[in-house]
Amino acid sequence: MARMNMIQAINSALDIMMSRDPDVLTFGEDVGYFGGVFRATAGLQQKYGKQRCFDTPISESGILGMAIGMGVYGLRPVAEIQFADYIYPAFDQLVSEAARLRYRSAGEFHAPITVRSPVGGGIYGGQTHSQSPEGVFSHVCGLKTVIPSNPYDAKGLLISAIEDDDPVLFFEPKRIYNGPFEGYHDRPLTPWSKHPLGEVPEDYYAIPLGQAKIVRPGAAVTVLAYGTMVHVAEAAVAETEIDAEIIDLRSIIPLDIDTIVASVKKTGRCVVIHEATRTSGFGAELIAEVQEYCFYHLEAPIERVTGWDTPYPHAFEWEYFPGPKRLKEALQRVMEAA
Amino acid sequence: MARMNMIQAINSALDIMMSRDPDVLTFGEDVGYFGGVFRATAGLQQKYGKQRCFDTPISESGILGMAIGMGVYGLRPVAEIQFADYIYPAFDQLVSEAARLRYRSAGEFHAPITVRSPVGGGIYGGQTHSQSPEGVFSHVCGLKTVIPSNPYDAKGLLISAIEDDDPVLFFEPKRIYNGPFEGYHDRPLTPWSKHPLGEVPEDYYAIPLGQAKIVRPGAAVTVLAYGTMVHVAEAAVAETEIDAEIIDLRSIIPLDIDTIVASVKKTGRCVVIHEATRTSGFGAELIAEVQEYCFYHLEAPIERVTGWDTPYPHAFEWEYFPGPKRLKEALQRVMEAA
Amino acid sequence: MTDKTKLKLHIPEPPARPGEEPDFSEFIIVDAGSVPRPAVDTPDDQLRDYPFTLIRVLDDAQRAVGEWDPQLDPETLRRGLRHMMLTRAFDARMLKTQRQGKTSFYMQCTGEEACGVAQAYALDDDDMLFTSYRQQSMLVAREWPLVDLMCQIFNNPKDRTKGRQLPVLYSVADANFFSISGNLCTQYPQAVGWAMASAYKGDSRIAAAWIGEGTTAESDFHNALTFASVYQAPVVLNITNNQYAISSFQAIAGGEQSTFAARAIGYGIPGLRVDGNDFLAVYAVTRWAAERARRNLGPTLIELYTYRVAAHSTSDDPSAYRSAAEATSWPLGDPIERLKQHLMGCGEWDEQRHAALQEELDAQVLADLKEAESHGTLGTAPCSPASMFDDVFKELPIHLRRQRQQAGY
Amino acid sequence: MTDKTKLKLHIPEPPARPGEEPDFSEFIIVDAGSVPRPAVDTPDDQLRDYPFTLIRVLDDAQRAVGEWDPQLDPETLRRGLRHMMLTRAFDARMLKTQRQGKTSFYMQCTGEEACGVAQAYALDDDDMLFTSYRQQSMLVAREWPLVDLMCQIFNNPKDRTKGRQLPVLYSVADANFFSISGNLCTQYPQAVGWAMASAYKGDSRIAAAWIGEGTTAESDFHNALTFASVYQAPVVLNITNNQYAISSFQAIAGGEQSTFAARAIGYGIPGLRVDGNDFLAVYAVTRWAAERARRNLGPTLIELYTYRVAAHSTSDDPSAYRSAAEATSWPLGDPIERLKQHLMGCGEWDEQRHAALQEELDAQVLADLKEAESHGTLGTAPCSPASMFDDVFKELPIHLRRQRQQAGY
Ligand SMILES: Cc1ncc(C[n+]2csc(CCOP(=O)(O)OP(=O)(O)O)c2C)c(N)n1
Ligand SMILES: Cc1ncc(C[n+]2csc(CCOP(=O)(O)OP(=O)(O)O)c2C)c(N)n1
Ligand SMILES: [Mg+2]
Ligand SMILES: [Mg+2]
Repeated sequence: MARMNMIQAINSALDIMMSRDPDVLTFGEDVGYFGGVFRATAGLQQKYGKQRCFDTPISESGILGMAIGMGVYGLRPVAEIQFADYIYPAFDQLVSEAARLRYRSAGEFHAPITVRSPVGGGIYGGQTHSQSPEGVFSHVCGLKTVIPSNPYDAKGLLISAIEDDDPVLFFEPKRIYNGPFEGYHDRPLTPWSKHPLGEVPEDYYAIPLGQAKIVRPGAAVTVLAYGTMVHVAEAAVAETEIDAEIIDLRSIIPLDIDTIVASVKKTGRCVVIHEATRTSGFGAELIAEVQEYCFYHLEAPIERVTGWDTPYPHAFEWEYFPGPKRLKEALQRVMEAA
Repeated sequence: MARMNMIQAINSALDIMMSRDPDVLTFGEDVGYFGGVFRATAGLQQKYGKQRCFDTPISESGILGMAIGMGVYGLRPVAEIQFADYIYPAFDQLVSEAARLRYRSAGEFHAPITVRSPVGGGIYGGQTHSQSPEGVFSHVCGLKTVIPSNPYDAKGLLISAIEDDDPVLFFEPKRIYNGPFEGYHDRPLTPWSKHPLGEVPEDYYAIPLGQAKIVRPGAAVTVLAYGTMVHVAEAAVAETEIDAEIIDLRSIIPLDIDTIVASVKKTGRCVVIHEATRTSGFGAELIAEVQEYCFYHLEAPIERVTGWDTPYPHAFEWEYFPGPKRLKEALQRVMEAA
Repeated sequence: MTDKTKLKLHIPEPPARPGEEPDFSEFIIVDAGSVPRPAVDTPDDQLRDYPFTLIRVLDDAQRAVGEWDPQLDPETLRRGLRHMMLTRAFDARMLKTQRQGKTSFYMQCTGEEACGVAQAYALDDDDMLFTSYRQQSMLVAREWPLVDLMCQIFNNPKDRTKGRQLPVLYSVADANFFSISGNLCTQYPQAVGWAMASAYKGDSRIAAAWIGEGTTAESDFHNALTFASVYQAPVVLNITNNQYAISSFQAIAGGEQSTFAARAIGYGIPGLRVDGNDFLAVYAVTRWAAERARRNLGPTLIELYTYRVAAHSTSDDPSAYRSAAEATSWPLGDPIERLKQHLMGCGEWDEQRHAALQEELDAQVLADLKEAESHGTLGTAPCSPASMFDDVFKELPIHLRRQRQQAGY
Repeated sequence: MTDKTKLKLHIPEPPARPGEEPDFSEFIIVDAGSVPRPAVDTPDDQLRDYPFTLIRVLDDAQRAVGEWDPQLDPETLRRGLRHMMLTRAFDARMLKTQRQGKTSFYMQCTGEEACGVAQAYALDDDDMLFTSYRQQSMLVAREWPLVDLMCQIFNNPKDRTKGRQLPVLYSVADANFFSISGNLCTQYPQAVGWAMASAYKGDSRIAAAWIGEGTTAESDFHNALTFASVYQAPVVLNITNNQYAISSFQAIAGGEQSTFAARAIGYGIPGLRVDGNDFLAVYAVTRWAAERARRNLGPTLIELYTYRVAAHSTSDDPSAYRSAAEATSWPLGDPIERLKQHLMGCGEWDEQRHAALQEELDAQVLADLKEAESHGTLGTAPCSPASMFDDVFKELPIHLRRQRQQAGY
């Protein structure tokens, strides 16, 4: 076992997949010689050559158009979009092409691409380096979306994403690259090296997509979270007396609905938390499903704790960020409800 | 009063606004001399000159980039995207620019653009002429989204959209351009000329954005619908004994939440219907809000009747389309629920 | 401070509208045979004039002249004539079936048959084609069964796209013919990616892609050229300039200020402009570009100058926006007629054989149609909707399984 | 069937990496004064060589030579020198405040000061500027108060963007300076739209837009050029080629196979390539393009060839990807030094005055900084978050009003 932070775990997943399969390539803006602005591809060009890990022009739609073509040929490209805020220029290639190709050709063609991109705020990135666009993609049939919350999962899930024959979006919460950020920006960050989930096998292992993980079992209320918010939820719950069950969704499409439903049927209460803007965020879908499947078990309205419906404001990111305080208030409300 | 179908009503709104305000322009692919593939701009170039109604290159992102620049200058451009399925190449200009400009410049600049685009299926358009992408845009703060269900509303809402100082998406359900389609493709369509809402004043009038309309008052269950689905809902309810209240949302952002909540508190039951794919569609947001505000009034889980989570398949559009049959089944289930 | 002129907005206008005389006076016809054929390894900076001329082989008397004459044997030319005529017969027949309500939609390529057929010949059968909806002639040239295409058009149980696609949006992996997208231009950068993958693998297959001149305005056009240039991808990028998008004439796409082939210059890519109704010239130019790609000399952009004789699609009526007499007054003629005249001039063809061939092809199409119709037409016997939930993902996830159950399958 | 060569994938490589000797041998230096100045109404097809040369006015001895010499009076040149030096002093100081933690982020434009200042002079004050994040020198040239910019950088209560924007993403409507986007290239087609609106209204104001060479790969570059060409918009489109994106050198954007100015040719737009470190040449070329736009002769694309001396931003460390000695070995020198030498050569400037000016400017920046800091720096005294919900829409809709209440404002 090695100690890895999330970047190292991602790098290790790429390294292993590139060494196992010559058809795995990785590319993106500043990804080659430099190794990526977050260093996720550091050393890979040196190790595998510039044809397997290379820089691309600054054209997100070109990057994904090229990746799809490579996937059609038979390669397994892993593209990096430097920040998820810059995935929008590539929206058409993702939605109209990657997501539809297998369907429209009735299985004759498909594009097994993986798109890695850092999401989320809390790093003083301002409104164009902080967004969490997963909700938008969850509405697009044909795309899978994965959001890991720790190095161990990141590696195992990324390996599964690369091996997956469908297009997979792999969103990396950049705030937890270095440690499990709990939402207190004024406290020192525990590095992953001091956290059990920073223990990552150096070898190959895969974590199947579509399996949520109960990170804290509990009986009183179910908290549905993914990415950074898993740690916020753990911190918030630890600061209360509430016996909450925290579920880390890990992938939102496919969604592990059975684990969610079983939990809420047990607890009778549910709070959803995500960093993305509130309206039509993935929390809405979770609530729609939970109330449908668990209606008769629910003791209180399901609450959403989310980013506000504004861009992510640079100076006020801690007013924006849905931290432990807001989650605790929601938990309190939900517990007090009739 | 004149008799107008929806295209004529839209054309009339454009005509009136162009005659009232020289800063109103309209453009898009085939919009100029030809008058648009659905004829919504027919006659406007001839009447107002080719500088006020013109053809554009086939570049949806270029069209909206240009429109935003014109809006910044001080014009009120109305851009047509030929089919909403082709709005994705322009996604970045809408999300990163139109929606953010006022906020990021703290009000120094804004782009009062209107983007008209036909949505929805049922015209044998296949998967790239049938989509309903409103859900995706509802997650983007800074954009307003309007979806009219009849000629009278279409004209009054489009006039408001053009007068609005925020960017507005105006999605036109193309299946009801000619008449109030109720979901029975094998029955003759009643033309708008035989429908009271096909009576449209020739003069200026505006319908404020953000005001839903109760199209059928009822006490037993609330049906939330917009666009084509309003007519499907009316047909479905008429075929049952259920005293449903049908609400036509008319705009989804801003949402008339108070009207919705008042209705569900009264009926205690709710069904949401939309043509878009199910997962993370706008129905999810409606359910999330309704269960939060009306939890203690709800007698049954809120149901969603939607398009399936697949592309819109050409040969099976009537298997895909959420017609009266599926809505009636849902109403039945909701009424029978404890 | 400068002198301040009142600015004015320029909106391009076509030379003629309905009711007016067709006017092609702006179009400069370059003499056949007058443009030299450079070696395929000529650096792009020596080719910067090519986008502004027009490569032609067949002269006004339909004789093959000049360096670009590919010197194809008569057998191949007769085959080309057959495939062009078959395409046209197929188009005519399918248009009829649409009018009869047997399908919802159809798109002809009338006038553009030389582009597809000659290009298919100039490429190898295992080269990958990323076409638009108007290259059915390439499938004809690759001798893909018309019955199969018809079944797609009818969405019947033998439809390879399982009823999911709009008619004519074929997908024929077995013919190395990529699934056609309803979204314009998206396949252009994909073809570049495919070509890069082929190069990465040390393969020898190249890619080729097609769009219309109207589509050059899409973002993906620029993406494709940028990536093709940076990575010197072995790809042939084609623009069929049939002078119209739907109702918009080519100036609306940028054809007033420059040529579409000229877009290549800025990327350091050779841009060739060819008479698209000249079978021999199209073949020669495509062959040149393909050879360049195969020899690791990088991509080429080809503008095929032609004229869209028919409507854009069955949903379109061109009499609303263009002069009805335009098609017949287009100075570069009809590609089938021109190849026919050429072959006759060489003593390799005659009116009798031509009439017989026409009859044979019409009969073939009719027979194929019978067979295809026997499997059903749109609405009468569609393939089963049970498969409607398949292929969204490789495996059916739980939420789709539940939706399928709800739908009753 | 063709001879089948094994294909191979080309990946561009820079001439030198860290630890290697800087190598600019591929860069062809055109003699100052050698490129003729065409009349502004010259048709674009007579200008197709311009993208492949380099317009220079200052020769190796920093004398102004040739037809492009704009013959600016010494007063203007001294003002130019002042504004360039002020920009650099401002940059140096703000970099320091970032290192001190008073702001989160900063971006310098070291080496590129001539581009911004000379271009600002060549345009009129009411022309609309759509810049990237690296044109702070234009605000300096338009004499916008530095204190105002600093307050934005500190997100303090006087920040015009109300704490919402990343530092340096200014918005200064009063200076006709458009809100800078964090998304690359989006402002390019917007500038075209603005220019079209100005033309539509019969106004006399033109628009100008800036991107870096890396950003030319974005879709919106193509959109802007297409629309500018089709509608002949009165706009000056600029590419600052500072040879680097973040770590990627210009070949990754397409600079290996062609020049960035050459992209213009395919759109029928004149493309000029200018020594970006030559204040006089930048002024002259911009003036030419602006005049063209003003006289309804259409858009121009300008490539300003320069070198990014500093890091991309405070988040970047260029020693990881390029040779440390590159900046000093860049053959076209430093724009401030060159204008200084030029003025001295004309007898209009001397070392003493230069030193005095430097001192004055440093003092001014420091005084401005004091004032700005007195209003607060990032984190110490931000403007109130109560306004956080404003300006998403013109009026606060009900759902945002409720969210604001929930947030406690
Ligand atoms: C992204 C996108 N925008 C718009 C359309 C609608 N559309 C279909 S074909 C067409 C015209 C294309 O013209 P051109 O590229 O010249 O091709 P041609 O039909 O002449 O072969 C348009 C606008 C589309 N299919 N996709
Ligand atoms: C759409 C988008 N993609 C990526 C980025 C990240 N990014 C910011 S600056 C930059 C490099 C830009 O290089 P260039 O255009 O040469 O401008 P320069 O910084 O050299 O002035 C990148 C990749 C972004 N801001 N927006
Ligand atoms: Mg065309
Ligand atoms: Mg640069």
